[in-house]
Amino acid sequence: MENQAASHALQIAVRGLVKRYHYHPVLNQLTLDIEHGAFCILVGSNGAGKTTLLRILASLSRADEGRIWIGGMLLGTSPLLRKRIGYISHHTMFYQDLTAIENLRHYARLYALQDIDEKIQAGIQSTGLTRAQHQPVRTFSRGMQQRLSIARALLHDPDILLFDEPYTGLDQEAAQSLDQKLNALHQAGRTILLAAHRPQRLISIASHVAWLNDGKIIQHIPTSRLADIPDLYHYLQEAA
Amino acid sequence: MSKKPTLLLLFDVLSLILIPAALILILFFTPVERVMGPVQKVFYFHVSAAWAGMLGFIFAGVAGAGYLITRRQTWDWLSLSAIEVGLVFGLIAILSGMIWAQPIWNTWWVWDPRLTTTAIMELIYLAYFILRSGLDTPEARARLGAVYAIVSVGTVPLTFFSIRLFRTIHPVVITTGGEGGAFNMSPRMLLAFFISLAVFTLLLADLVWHRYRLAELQTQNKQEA
Amino acid sequence: MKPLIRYLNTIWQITRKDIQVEWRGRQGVPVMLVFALLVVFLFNFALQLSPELQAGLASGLLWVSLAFASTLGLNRSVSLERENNAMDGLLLAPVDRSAIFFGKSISNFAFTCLVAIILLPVFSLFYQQNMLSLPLIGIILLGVAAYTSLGTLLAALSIQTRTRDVLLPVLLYPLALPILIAAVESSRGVLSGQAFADLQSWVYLLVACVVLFNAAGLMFFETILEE
Amino acid sequence: MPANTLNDMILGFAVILGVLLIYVLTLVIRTRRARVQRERNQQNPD
Repeated sequence: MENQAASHALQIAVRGLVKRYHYHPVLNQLTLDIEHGAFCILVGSNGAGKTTLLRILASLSRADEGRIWIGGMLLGTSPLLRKRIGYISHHTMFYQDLTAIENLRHYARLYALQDIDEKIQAGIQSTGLTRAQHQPVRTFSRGMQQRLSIARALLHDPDILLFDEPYTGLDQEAAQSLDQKLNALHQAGRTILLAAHRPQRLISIASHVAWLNDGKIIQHIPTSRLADIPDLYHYLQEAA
Repeated sequence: MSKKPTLLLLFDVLSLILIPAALILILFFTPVERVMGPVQKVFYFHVSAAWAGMLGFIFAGVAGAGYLITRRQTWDWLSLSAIEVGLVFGLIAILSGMIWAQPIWNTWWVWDPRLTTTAIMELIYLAYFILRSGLDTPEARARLGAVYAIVSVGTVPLTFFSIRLFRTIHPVVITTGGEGGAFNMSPRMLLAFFISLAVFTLLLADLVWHRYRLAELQTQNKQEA
Repeated sequence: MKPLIRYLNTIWQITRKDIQVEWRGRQGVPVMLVFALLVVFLFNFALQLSPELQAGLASGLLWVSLAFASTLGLNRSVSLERENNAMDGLLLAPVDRSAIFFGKSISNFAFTCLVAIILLPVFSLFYQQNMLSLPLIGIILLGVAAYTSLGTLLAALSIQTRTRDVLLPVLLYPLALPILIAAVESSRGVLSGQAFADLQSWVYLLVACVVLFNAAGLMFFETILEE
Repeated sequence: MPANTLNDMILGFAVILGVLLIYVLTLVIRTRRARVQRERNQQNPD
């Protein structure tokens, strides 16, 4: 029960998480605490389980063992919990035949939002897709689709953001704009967990780094203390 | 793999003794049916095999539910084993039914709805193995296999009801009337019938158990490899 | 918003999105329709149907062509959600996942019914009997509802395999047998002018199928979709 | 007078027992193969 008491103060609390593929644990007794308003970068090599962890937190995938509290509520108890989560993955989740506006409207309706049109316009403008908004997503480049995904994930103003490699496909300009957006979200008190293969550019704006290796979080420290952990420091240097 | 349990050994020995015993009982101590002649004696094993197959499929559905509730792979092994053995018994029921139909109805295959749906049941459970072979992880095989086993067993009553409604030339065995190939069973016939049922049920349990141990062994091999 | 209203709203949003995609791309219903007509023609020649036989076989042909055509729609419906992992977007919605099943099931139902509506006058023309009767339409609605709910469930299963959409017919047709028997028999009865009392068992069987397969979707859809 | 269907009866039981026997054989073979594999795994565990 002390677990539960502790978890109320945290935004994300993960205890003893296990997920197996082919009987082999990808996540092995993983434990992770993320405080309110933290901006945590999840680092680790390919296949370390970053995507699996984020998918389980977004309740897209089911854990074999362990418990997860989101904002003090046990994950899996209520579908309403998903309202608090914004999620971006490698896949854009868009319907190719629908326009950008129609796709966003569909997602806004699934979240049963109010003032849908204003929110969609705000999202479209902030990602610079105004000119293409009435074109089918099929005609979008990978980078444009990725920008639209970011707008989609933020549409319902979630307070927990789970971003899986959000820089994929973005050009320099769009990447910088994403940096600014992440910074603004962090300043506004949102909790961010972002998986990045090459996290270098984010270290200056993030508050924490969590290192996922062998199915466990082996280091989880504030970015200010990075220099104290030579292993992690070297790892980040090499990854860059 | 764990050592062979004594109970399983007992099942093996009992099956080996009881199958010949039931066969002797059927061949020499049951009366010859007065219209159909000796071929009617196939009926005891035919119905028993159909019964065992059905029991296996029902059990597979229950084990599937067990898997979805507990998520322990032992339930998946049970479900898989019961379906495989159930398929074998279903095949026996169909083949022996055809052999019985040949002299009585003068044709190997009749589109009798009950025969047809037994064949359909075989197809349903063959598809179970195709489904499993198309899935990549053992976890997905167990989870989707369990759902499919439960849904399949749920449709069985509907299939049977639809057959009842269809006019059937298949004999309705347990009746007192004598319409369309049905016959009345004497006490000795009944005794042989129920003993056959019991023997085949035991054989089902025995084979499922062996198949289960094979699944366990194969999984351990894969885990180590 | 009340939970039930939110649930129903989600179902409607998913159905509406499917209809919108179909309207934009028109990649489902026209293909289904042409395929259904092809099945009718092929069977007619393959079975060398004489005019007397044709009348009796009309209901069987109607259901076979509908069942085949519907399979195409079911595959298309699920592969649509696979592209770009759009299904994840639905799974993220803050509502019980069985709503996704009902949403997809209803759009599949609507598309197959649309095909049936166009097929009925064509059948009436080909087989010289009026098939636009209310009882027959009622039976079609029931039969298609049962078939597409089972089909949606199994399509979600088969799409996760390596063989993908090839597997769906193998899973669906044997399990759909009671639906097809009941639908064909009751349609035949209606077309030959039998009283409802003679057909009610078949109709009740169809109702039972609708209830059972929707209950299965309600119970298992989330389990099927989770990884 | 019962029909003379003795041969059909013999065929029937032969098929029933034959299918059972074949299945049992496949079980035995598969189990034996798995055991050999297991022993091989245990001899060089890597």
